[in-house]
Amino acid sequence: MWELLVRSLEASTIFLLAALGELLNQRSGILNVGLEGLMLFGGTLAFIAAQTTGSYGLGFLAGLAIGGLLGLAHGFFSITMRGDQVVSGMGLWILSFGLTTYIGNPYTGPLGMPRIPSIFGLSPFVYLAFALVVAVWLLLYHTGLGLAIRSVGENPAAAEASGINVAITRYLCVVLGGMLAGLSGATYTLSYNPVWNYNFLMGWGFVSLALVFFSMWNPWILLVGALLFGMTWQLSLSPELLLPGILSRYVWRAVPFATTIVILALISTPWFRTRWGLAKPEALGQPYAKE
Amino acid sequence: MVRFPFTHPEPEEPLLAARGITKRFPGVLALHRVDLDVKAGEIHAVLGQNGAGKTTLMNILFGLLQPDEGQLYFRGQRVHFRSPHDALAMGISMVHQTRKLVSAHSVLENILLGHPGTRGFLNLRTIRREVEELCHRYGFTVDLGAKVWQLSEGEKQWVEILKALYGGAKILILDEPTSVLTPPEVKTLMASLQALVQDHGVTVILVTHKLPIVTAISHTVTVLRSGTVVARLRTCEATEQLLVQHMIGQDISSYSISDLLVEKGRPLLRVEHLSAYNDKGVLSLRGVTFSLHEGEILGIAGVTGNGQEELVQVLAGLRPPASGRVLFDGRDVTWLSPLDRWRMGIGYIPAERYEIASVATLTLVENAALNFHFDPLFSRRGLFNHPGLEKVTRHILSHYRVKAPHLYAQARHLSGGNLQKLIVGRVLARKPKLLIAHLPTQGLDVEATAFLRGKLLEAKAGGAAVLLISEDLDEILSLSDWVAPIYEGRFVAILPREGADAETVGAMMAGLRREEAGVS
Amino acid sequence: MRIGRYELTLEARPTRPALHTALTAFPAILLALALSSFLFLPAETGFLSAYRAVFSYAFANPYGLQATIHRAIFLWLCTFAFLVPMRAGLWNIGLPGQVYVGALAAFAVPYALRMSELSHPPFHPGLIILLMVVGASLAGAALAGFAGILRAKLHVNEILVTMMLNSILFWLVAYMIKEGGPFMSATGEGESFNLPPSLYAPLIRGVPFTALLALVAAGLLDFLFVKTTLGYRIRVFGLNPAAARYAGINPVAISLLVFLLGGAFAGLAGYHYFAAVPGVYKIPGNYGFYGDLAFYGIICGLIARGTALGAVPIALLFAGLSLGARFAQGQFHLPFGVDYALLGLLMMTFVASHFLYQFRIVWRPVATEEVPRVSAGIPER
Amino acid sequence: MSERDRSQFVRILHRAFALLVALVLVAGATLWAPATAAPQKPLTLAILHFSIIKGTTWSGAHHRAAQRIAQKYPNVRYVYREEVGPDATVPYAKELIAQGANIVVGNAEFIGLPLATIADQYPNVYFASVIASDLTRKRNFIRFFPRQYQALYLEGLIAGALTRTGNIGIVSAFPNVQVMRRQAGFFLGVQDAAKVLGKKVNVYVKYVGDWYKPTEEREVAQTLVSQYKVDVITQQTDSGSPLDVAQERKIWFVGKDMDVVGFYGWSSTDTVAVSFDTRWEVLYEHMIKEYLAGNRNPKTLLYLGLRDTMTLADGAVVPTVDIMNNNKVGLDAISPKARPLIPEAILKLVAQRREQMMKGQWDPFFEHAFVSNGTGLALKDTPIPPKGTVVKKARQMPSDEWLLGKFNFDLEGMTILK
Repeated sequence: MWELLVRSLEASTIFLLAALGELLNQRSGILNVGLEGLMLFGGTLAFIAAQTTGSYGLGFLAGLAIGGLLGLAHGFFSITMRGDQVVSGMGLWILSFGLTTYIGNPYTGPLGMPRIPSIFGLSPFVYLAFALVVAVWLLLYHTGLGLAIRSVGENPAAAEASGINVAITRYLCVVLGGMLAGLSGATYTLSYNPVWNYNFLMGWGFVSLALVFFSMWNPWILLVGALLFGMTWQLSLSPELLLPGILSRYVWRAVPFATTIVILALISTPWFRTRWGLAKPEALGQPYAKE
Repeated sequence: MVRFPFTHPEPEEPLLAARGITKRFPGVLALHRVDLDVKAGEIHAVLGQNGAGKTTLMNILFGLLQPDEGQLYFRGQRVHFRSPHDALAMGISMVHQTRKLVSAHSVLENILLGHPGTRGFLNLRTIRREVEELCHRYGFTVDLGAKVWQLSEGEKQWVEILKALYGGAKILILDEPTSVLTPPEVKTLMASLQALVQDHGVTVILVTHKLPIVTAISHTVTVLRSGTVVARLRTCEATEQLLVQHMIGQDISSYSISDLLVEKGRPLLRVEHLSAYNDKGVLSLRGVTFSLHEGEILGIAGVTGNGQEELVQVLAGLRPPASGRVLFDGRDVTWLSPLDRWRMGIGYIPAERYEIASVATLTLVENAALNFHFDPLFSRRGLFNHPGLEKVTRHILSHYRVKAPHLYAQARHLSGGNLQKLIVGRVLARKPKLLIAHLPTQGLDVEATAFLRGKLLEAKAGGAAVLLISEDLDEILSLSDWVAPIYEGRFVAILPREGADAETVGAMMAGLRREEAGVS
Repeated sequence: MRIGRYELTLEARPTRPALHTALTAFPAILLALALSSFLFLPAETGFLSAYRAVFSYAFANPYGLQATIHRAIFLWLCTFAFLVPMRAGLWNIGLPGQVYVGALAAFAVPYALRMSELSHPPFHPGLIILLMVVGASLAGAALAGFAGILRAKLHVNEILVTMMLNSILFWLVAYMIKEGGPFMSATGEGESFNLPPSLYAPLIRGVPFTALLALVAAGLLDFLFVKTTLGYRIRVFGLNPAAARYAGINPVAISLLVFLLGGAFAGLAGYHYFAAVPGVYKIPGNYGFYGDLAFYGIICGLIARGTALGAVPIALLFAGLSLGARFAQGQFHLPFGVDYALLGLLMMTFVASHFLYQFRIVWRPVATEEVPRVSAGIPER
Repeated sequence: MSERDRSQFVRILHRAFALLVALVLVAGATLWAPATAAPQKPLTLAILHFSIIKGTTWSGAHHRAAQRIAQKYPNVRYVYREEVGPDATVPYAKELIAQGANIVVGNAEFIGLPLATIADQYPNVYFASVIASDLTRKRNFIRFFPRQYQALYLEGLIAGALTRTGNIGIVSAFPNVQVMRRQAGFFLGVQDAAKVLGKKVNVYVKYVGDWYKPTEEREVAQTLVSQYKVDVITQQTDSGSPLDVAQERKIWFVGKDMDVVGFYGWSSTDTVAVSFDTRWEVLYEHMIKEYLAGNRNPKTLLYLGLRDTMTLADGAVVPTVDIMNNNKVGLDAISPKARPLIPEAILKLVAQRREQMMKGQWDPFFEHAFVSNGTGLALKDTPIPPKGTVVKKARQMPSDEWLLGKFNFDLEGMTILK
């Protein structure tokens, strides 16, 4: 059971890191539906860099860098060009899906490096992710920058009038968010599951995106959601540990995705939406032009 | 203490000056070589009609926009404002016409947003104490923990002024500060501004198109018309008449409205105890009851946000009512869809002409089709009758004096006035039995306003019942047969036009009850 | 951005003539092709001969052309499945899931009729094929409609729902064809049973009849958007949902309708690839690859900017490219995944061209500055 | 050229050089003879790989086999296409034939079977497809498979001796005839070792649901190690994940289909106790020889095992399947670290059984009875035999057709995790 818990926590870490980045993005009003693409690219480049150089540090650096770079690209399209953020996000996803398949293919297979040592039986990234939850919470609610980020996401015109540079604040968030997504991908391929395969995420990025909606843009609720999903994921892989012999393994595999839809639907009911509607950053997904 | 404005020693140079400011927007020359001088310790009014360029000029003074040509001087020094940040650093602060507050945040958070002292970690307790002190000094009372969306418009304005003062503002730009305030709130505001200038040495630039306010509190006035300065006066030397002449620049009697006498028809609309929730789930329309006859105009007067939006949306079928019912032509239409209402002859002109009443990237013909796509005259077996649509669009363009390059231009290339004419024309072309007109002339120039008001009267003459919702008391009083001041989701009264005067209706809009407003 | 005495700015284009729309598609495709030269650099021959190999196999080789057409039909249908909701401003990225469910529904018909056990079909085979086609469309429509109804009634993000449905359907297919699942082949190798030859889709000049369906659908779709009130309502809803509601257009009905229609096309695509393409006639073990392929429909729809007929040559080109690239890759011993890379490059250049289409870069000289004297006071009158 | 390609290339160079030296020393051209004596008629072997070559043990093994054939026969040209789907099988095949292909192979049944539909159109071409469980054949449509269960039996002996906890785990794809037949070979080996050593050994099978799902395979392997305490793990899937888990958890790994240490360098003999290699080239050579001999009626069912061999370009004689690890075969294939842990009795048994199978004197499926576990896969005409049913008595050889198409149950004593 302990093992199951450990694996659940480690799976949660992947969701959590990516979702935290997306949460930052969305708090600043930028919706990046290409989260999965950023994770794919971050994971792939981190894997390649680590395997060719033999250094985990360089691997993570590559993951962070490409994540930040793609975040920047999304920022350029959605902030400077004021384009449709969904178009740009979907573009990033398909771009990453296609290019990582090509770039990563020669590296298909296990990483073949000694494992990153665990701390008290848990991957160090579990602690990192938890620390980042606290950090993001402190940043958003207890710093001037956080107030600026939240304001830019709610009402960019008001923020601009208060002397805050909306574009720079948003760029900061998309780059930070992109780096966290890249880190999430890198953690996946270097620590959680150090083997490369094309499209290795199989929808985890989209689940993370959904998690941000569940969380009502609150890092603590996000943490709970991520833990829940990490657990669901692990159970769907080894259902026999709790419920032996019930349902086919293929049905179990679909459970995390079905759960996502059910929760998405639940939080969208009018009963729930009165609260949810208030939490959603008002300017989310809307391009902002000065006057 | 100084009692009269002009006992100030005449300063050598203006505190803030603009020279030769020119600003172009695609296709529009918004400002043309505008000069402005603001002296320390004065209330400087910038007067002009809608579209005269006042707000653009202020946005330039505040660094939100950069001029294409011209320079700004602060205490005689050349300055470049690349963003509001630079202006704020000079102690220039702006309270915008549209509230620049984050409604999801608390009052305190809004006040400290963008404050230079908020880098790094926030010490909310200290900041709170400071702001409370500030409130105390200026005699403001606001609940700092309240969320901004819970506040009234007047309170929001205080928050903005407070925010400016907390930011150390020495020059306060107020853009149309009274447009959404009730008359009593306007009075309080004016008193406070005078106190700020006299007791605390703040300089105020007041942008408005309301003459009484200019004459009541300003020291100096600059009049803008079509992007150029047409006059610079000391207020004490100016008369209202003179200012009007400068502001309008032409004789507007040609647009004056002749009252068309209409015989009262049969009852058409009956609304009973209608209530509705707003988007945030707050009951903001609370039991409205009235009836309307053919050939009548009911003017609903009120400051935006008192339930008018919800009322028109319920009547148009866009919002479900919380309770009550609507009878149209003797039929219960409370739960009918918008489409059915269009078909029954309810026409709706929404206040949001860009967001709701038109589609920017569609052609004029397709925009016209918004009100005709369901009409059997224009669609047969699901196919459009394109010649018919073109014909009706051409008709609207010519009869409603819409200036447009051609039928297939995109709607976004029309100016606000022309677009509104297209919308009104489109709705009226359906010959609706009931016309709901929500802020039909807001933000339009004098010519367009007069033209559209005339069209509303024509519709009434044609036997339509008209529900006119406006913030403009003049508009309400000059067009309506009945006047219903609305306050916090309730009609304070429904008065016949003869029994309604500006003062009474204004008081009722401010929430005074009938008796207090002097109506028996 | 300032460079010397000139200023470089981005400005929204004032007007966008229809010709631009068509023209911007070409640079995007050409640029993607040019960029993909890098993919061919490791080729043993020059990249020009690599291109020649790609195109000649895809379009000039009788065997390759046939496969290209089979794939193009699939992409056409997938493109329409994306394009119809796109015109209503909604994103249907559930193409793989709808393709799978269409295939499952198509195979459910012979399964329910016990075709694999009976020596003679109980009805005329044509009738059964018709049932399969209708079943596939209905199933695709139902699955997409589920996302549509959630979107319409509860405003649930359709991107997330359709993506989750992709994963769910992927495993549902596995359940159906493996380990004793109802559609398992007689030998249990993780594939569905083979269709009996009597149910092979009729071929018109060697091409499955689904080609005809897809081409007719393309014409009808453009007719729908240009000439009919329904198409108009879909477009208005896509461009401005608030205006659509104001104009009496039922948002629930439109959201549902576009997803139903889109899903039907994707379901049909599932029928086409698994039940009408010669050589397949079963749900193969690598059905996931065809799901990935369906994502090309998104690119085709976007590049064609919502016109169904415009998407026809584009999808044909991409079908050929993906097939030819796969073939050339084996010929020149290139790293695997050229067709996936092309997918990514096309998306990248599309997004770039999309923004160039909306904006233009403007050079403008910066006004020379002169500092006039500050005059004090109010001018005397 | 990637780093891995380069190292492989260097290895080939080294081997070529060593060969040259050997040649000079022996000074007898007898070893060289088979290669030079090969007929000069040109032939093109086309392989349609169902998956990608890189990183997968299945298509990778086929690819390597074809390269070795091309090495040995200068007149044989090898062409291939990757990740071919059933819709592309026929068009690709036709084009490759137009470009001169004489033997067209599908390396998985689902892409190989469509070849049967064009076999009659090209009477002078051999078509071939790997067998999964269907046995469709035509005059020029050959079906082939190696007797991997023989090597798996040897691996089972070693695994059974190595386990300390008495638990062995198999990360497996999903129940089908091929998987169950191979698992049976392995399980019989484990049981024999347990009997010799007088200990109790459990074999746990946990299915992933697909042949190639690196992520899920990893999770399944983790579960086997942590929940079922297995200390020897093997796989019936295609990715490197179970090996990775074994390395990480410091337990023994038993490989399949390819020498992962020797050819991929994915791990070391510290983790890989033993593996087996399938030399598809033996099967391919069989076809090539028949084709070159102009045989219009080739043998259409090839089921070759340890007994069947070929001589490679470097002169090594290799059987179709054999235990292999770090380029060593036979007892030497057992990891130097694992070998001291294995009782002498078992080592002897491994050597003896291998010898016997090479001579064709013994077969695990002949020796042992098949007793059903009551689990498996119900096929259309073949239900799963109830638990305890003796499907085949001991010392009887089942037919090749039965083994390839009907072996649909697990052997009694295996634990299938649902």
